[in-house]
Amino acid sequence: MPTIVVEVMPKSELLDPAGKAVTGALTRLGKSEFSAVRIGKRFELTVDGAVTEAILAEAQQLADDMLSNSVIEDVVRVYVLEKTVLESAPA
Amino acid sequence: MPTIVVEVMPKSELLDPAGKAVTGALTRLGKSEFSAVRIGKRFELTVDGAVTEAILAEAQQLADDMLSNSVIEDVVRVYVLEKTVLESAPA
Amino acid sequence: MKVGVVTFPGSLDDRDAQRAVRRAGAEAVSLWHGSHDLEGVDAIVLPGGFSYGDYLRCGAIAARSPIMTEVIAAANAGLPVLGICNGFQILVEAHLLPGGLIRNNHGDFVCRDQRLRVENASTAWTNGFTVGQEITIPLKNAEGGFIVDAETLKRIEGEGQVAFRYLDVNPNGSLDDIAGLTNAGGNVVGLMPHPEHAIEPGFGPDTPDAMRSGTDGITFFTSVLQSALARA
Amino acid sequence: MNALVDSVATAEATPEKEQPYAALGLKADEYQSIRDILGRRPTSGELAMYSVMWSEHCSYKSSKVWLRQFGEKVSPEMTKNLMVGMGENAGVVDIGEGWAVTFKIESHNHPSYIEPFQGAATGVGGIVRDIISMGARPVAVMDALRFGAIDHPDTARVLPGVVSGISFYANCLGLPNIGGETWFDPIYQANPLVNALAVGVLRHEDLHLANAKGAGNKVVLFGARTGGDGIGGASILASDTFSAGGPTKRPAVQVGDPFAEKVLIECCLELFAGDLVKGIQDLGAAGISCATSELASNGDGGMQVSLDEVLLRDPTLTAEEILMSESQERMMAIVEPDKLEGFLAVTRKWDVETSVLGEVTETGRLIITWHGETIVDVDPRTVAVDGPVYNRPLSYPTWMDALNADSAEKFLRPSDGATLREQLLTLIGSANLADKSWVTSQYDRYVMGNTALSYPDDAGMIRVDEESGLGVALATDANGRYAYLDPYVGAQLALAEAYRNVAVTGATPVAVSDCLNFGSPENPEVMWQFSRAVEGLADGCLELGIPVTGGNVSFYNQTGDVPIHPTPVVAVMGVIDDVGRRVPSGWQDSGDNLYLLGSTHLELDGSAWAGVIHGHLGGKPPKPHLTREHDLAELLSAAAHEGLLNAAHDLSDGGLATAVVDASLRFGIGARIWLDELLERDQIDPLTALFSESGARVIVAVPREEDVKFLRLCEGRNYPVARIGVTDRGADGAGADLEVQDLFTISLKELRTASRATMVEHFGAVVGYAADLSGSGIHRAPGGGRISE
Ligand SMILES: Nc1ncnc2c1ncn2[C@@H]1O[C@H](COP(=O)(O)OP(=O)(O)O)[C@@H](O)[C@H]1O
Ligand SMILES: [Mg+2]
Repeated sequence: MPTIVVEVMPKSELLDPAGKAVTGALTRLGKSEFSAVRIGKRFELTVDGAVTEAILAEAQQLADDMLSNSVIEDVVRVYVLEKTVLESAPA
Repeated sequence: MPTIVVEVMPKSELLDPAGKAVTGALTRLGKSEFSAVRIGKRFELTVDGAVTEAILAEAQQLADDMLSNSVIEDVVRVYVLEKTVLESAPA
Repeated sequence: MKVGVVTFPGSLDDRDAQRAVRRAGAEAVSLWHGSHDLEGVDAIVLPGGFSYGDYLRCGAIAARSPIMTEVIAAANAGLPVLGICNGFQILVEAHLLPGGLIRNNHGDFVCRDQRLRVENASTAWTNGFTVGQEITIPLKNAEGGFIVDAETLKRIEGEGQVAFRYLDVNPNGSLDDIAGLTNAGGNVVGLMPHPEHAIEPGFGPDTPDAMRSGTDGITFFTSVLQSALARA
Repeated sequence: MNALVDSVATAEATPEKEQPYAALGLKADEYQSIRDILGRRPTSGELAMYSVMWSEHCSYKSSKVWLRQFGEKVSPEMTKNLMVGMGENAGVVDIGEGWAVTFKIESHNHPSYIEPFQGAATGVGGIVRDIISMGARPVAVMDALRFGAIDHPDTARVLPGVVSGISFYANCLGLPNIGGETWFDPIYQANPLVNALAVGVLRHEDLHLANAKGAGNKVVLFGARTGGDGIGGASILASDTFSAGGPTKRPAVQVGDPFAEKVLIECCLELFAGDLVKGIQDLGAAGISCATSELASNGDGGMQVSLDEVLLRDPTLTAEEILMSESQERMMAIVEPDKLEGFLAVTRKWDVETSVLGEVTETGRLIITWHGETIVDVDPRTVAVDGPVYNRPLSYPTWMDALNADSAEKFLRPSDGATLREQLLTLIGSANLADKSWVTSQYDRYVMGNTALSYPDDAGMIRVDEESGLGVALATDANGRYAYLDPYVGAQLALAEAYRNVAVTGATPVAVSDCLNFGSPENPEVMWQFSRAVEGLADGCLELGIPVTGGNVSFYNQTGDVPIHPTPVVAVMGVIDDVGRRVPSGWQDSGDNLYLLGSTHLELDGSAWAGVIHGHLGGKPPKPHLTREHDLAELLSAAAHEGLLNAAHDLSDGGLATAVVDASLRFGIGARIWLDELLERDQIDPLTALFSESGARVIVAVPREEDVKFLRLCEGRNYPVARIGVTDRGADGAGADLEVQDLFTISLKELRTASRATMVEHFGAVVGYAADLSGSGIHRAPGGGRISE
C-alpha cells in the first residue's frame, strides 16, 4: 500500500534541547565533524488505495494541523514514498 | 553549511503506540483514508565543511550505533540534503 | 560491603538510592559518569532519573558514557548491577538486558503505587523474595513500555528472565506485563518501578496496614548484601 | 564609528532620531522620562532595556503603591523569623534547627495560553531558578491552575498541554509535585491561569543574595546559550492583551530544557558549597537587561560588560535582541577574580557553558559594549529600581451593589433525603470538586524520598531534616467567585483556606507568598478590585500574624474587555517539628468519632452549591473569621502533637458534605453522620448544614481512646465542637457506605464513580481506575499502629 511521508522539524530559531544533548554527546565522543544536530519527526501514513491529489492535500492539511505544532515546528516536506528510493542508502 | 539527514523508524514488527494513538485519532476524525501511522525520527546533522565519503560513512555509522537502537528501530535512510529539494512540497 | 550508585547528568534518584543502600546496612559509594573507576564496589545501582534529559532515547546517551564501559565489563564478569527506571533503560541501551523501552501506550507520564509479582527470586537482587510474592512499589515514568521481538520474548520467558510482572493493571503497555528483567546470570536486574521509594515507613506507598508504610523495596538492597555474603 | 551600532556617541549625534518606543510598550511620557534621565535620546539598546524593565511585568508600576502594605502591616512577631523579606528573588524563613526555607509562587499565564506545554514548562523553570538564586536546594513544586469551562473545546487543548508541560519539566528536574489546584470557570476561557510554586531548603549559613559587590569581581554568564526565543516576551506576552500583539519577527515562545536546568541546579549548589561565588542571579523575564541592572543596583552600583562575550545560539542576534532575549536556563554570577578558576572547573565538570562578560565597577554606571562601541551607559537604578510608579485611578464597580444584593438565599433549600442525595452526587462530580487524579497522576510525588503528604491531602508536606523529622507543609488556594463578590473578603478567604489546609496536617502556618491575577490595571474597576484584595490580604496576614515573604502580580488577564474574576492565589507555608506526626485528610480507621470544629451559618452565596446546582453567582461571600482560624490552627497543632487525630480535613468548597466524601474516599472507609445536634445548636436546615461554606471549620477523626483528651482540649480552648458521626469500614466484603442519618445513604463505590467520571469524560482515561474502582483502601485491623515508625 502506498505511503505518504510527513517530515516535521523544530523551528530553527527555537532551542532544540534534544538536538543539543546529542550534539554534546558527539563532542564528548570526539566526533567534531558534526557541529550541530537537530531532531525532528518522520511520519509514515499508510494510504488505503491510490494516492490522489485530494489525499495528498489532505495529508498536507493534517501535517499542518495535527502532526505538527506550528508555534514551535515546521512541516519540512510531505511526499509520496517511492519504495525503490527507500531501500538504498545515500540518495 | 551542508546537512546530512538520518531517518529512523520503529521496526515494523514492533509496537508503535504513538503511531497507533495518531491512527486512532484520525479514525475518530473520520479520516479513514489513512489506515495506519508510524512515527519515527528525522535527524539533521550539520557538517562543518564539505561532505566527503568518509564523513557520510561516519554518519551512517553514527546512525546505526547511536542515533538508532537496532533492537527496536531501523535506519531508513542516510543522505545529504539538497537544499533545493527541501523548499518544495510533494517530490 | 560497598554499593556504588552512579550519577549521570540528569540522574534524579541517585541520592534516594544511596539512602536505600545505607538503610539496608551497606556503604553507599557515589560514582561519577565521567570516570573509569568503579572504586572497588561490590555491587552497582544505576538510579532513576532523566539522564541527558532522555532526549535521544531514554538511557541512550548515558549508556555510552565512560563509566558504562567499566560497568558493562564488570557485569559480564558477574558483578551485581541493578537498573531502576532510567537505570533499566540504560541497561537495555547497553545491551546488558534484552529489548527496548518506549513511550507508554497511553502517551503520558504516570506515577502510581504499583503491585508487582516476583517471578524470579534467585537473582542477586531478589533472593530475599519468594516466587509469586506480591509486592507494592511506586512506579513513575513516561517511557516504560517494554518491547522485544517475538523470538526473544519466548526465550526470556522460557529461561526465567522475567523478574517482575505488573499486577492489576499494566501501566505502560509492556509486553506480557513485564515490569523487570534479569540477565541469564542473575546478577543484572532492571525494572521500571522504584524500590528505593519503598524503604522507609512514612514515605513509601500506602499499604493495607497504614498510609505510606510500604517498605517492600528494601528487600532488593538486603538481597544484594546477602548474595555478596554468600559469594564471599 | 560602527555604522550598524546605535552607540551612545551616535545617540548624542542624532538626537532627533525617531524611536519605536510605542511598539515596545512605552508610553510617550515614559519615553520622555528616559530622555530626561539620560539627558539625551536612549540608544536602541538602552531603549530595549528600559522598555522591558519598565514593563508592568518587571516594574510592578501599577501595583507597587499597594504592595507596600505587605511590608508595613507587620508586627515584630511576624518578622522575627524572616531572614529575607519581600523584594528579593524569594523570601527566606528560619524554620529552626539551623534550617531555612524559601518559597515563591509566580504566574506564567499568557505564555501558557499561546503554547500550553512550553508555557507551563518554562513557568516551572523560571520559579525554580528564583529558588536556586537564594542558595537553596529546590525540594518541591506546586501548581495552581485555572481553565475555561471543562467542556469547551479549547480547554481540551490547554489543560492537557499545561499539565504535561508541568509534568515534563518538574519530573525531569527531580522535584516532587506536592499539591495545587485545578479550577474551571468560563471566565478563564481565553485566559487560563498557570501559577507555579517552588520551595527550597538551605542551611542558614548558605543564604546568598544576588548583588554585584566588590569592584573587580567578575560578571559571569553561564548555562544555556542565548537565542532569539521569547524576545519581546516580557513586554508583549506578559503584560498586554492578545488582541494588541505587537510586531515580533522572533518567536515569542520559549522552549524549556529541564535537563539543562537540572544540571544548572547541581552546578549552582556545588558553586555555593565551594564558596566560589558571591551571588547568583537567575535570568527570567528581560534576560540580561534584568540581571545586569538588578545585580548592579543591589550592589555597588557599577558594572562593565561586553555583549560580544555572550555565547549565542543564533549568531545573527542584534545587541538589542541579546539584551532582551528570554532564553531559559541561564544564570549570572558575581565571582571574585581569584576564584574564577575554581568556578570554571565546576561549570566544566557539569558541561555548563560559561563566559565572563565583564566586571563590577565603582563608577555607579552600568556600561555595556558591543563591537567596541558603548551601547548602554546608564545608572542601573533608573532601569531596575526607579521605574515609573502609577497611582492608577480606582472606581467602585457600578454593578457591585446589584451583585451583592442578589443572594442565593432566594433558592429553595430542599430538606428531603432524595433531593439532597442527588445534589451531593451532582456536586462531587462537578468540574471543580471532581477527583483530580487525571492531573496529579502525571506528577512524580516520590522523587527525593521526603514527601510526607501530597495529593489528595489538604497540604503537601516535605521532610527537611532526615534525623529530626523537621518538615514544612504548603497549600495554595484562591476562590475567584468569592473575590468577584468581594475582593477584600475573597483575598482573606483564600488566605484562611490555605492557612487551614496547612493547619489540618498538624503544621503551624508561618509565612505567605501570593500570586495576584487580575485584569487590566488601566481599568479603574479592576484597579479597585486589586486594591481591595491587597488590603484584605495584608490586613488578614496581620491578624493571623504571618508575613508575606514575596509573590507576583499578573495583570492584563482578560479577554477583550472582560477581565477574569479577581484571583488572588495565596500560598501558606507551615512548619512541623516531626513529619511522622502528620495528619492525613481521610479516615484511617473504623470506629473513630467524627467531630466538626467550628460553627455553621447560612452562607451559600458564591458557594459550589449555588454555582453548580443553580448556575448562580451573587450575594456576599462567607464571613472570614481570622482570629478563629488562628485558634483553630493552634488547637489542631496541639491535638496532632499529642497524637489525638487519625484524620483532619478542612471544610471549603461544597461544605461539610464534600468534606466527608473526600475523607471517606481517601482510604476507602465510610462513615455514619448525624446532623440533629448541629441543626439544633446552629439553628440551620439540613441543606445549610451540608453545603454551607462557613469558614474556620474542620472535621476530625478521633480514636475512641483519645476522646476525653480531645474534648478537654476543645473545651480548654473554648472552640465549638460537635460530635457528628463515626467512621465505619462497613461489613466484611460489602464495601463501605456514607450514611447521613434520616436523609440518605450512598455507597463509596457510587461516590467514587461520580467523582472520577468527570475528568475522564473530558480528558481521557487514568491508569488504574478501571482496575481499582473498589478503592486502593487501607484495610487496617482495628487498633493498628500510628503512621510514624
Ligand atoms: N494541578 C494540581 N497539581 C497538584 N495537585 C493538585 C492539583 N489540583 C488539585 N490538586 C490536589 O488535589 C487535592 C484537592 O484539591 P482541592 O479540592 O483544591 O483542595 P482543597 O479544597 O483542600 O484546597 C489537593 O491535594 C490538591 O493539592
Ligand atoms: Mg482542603
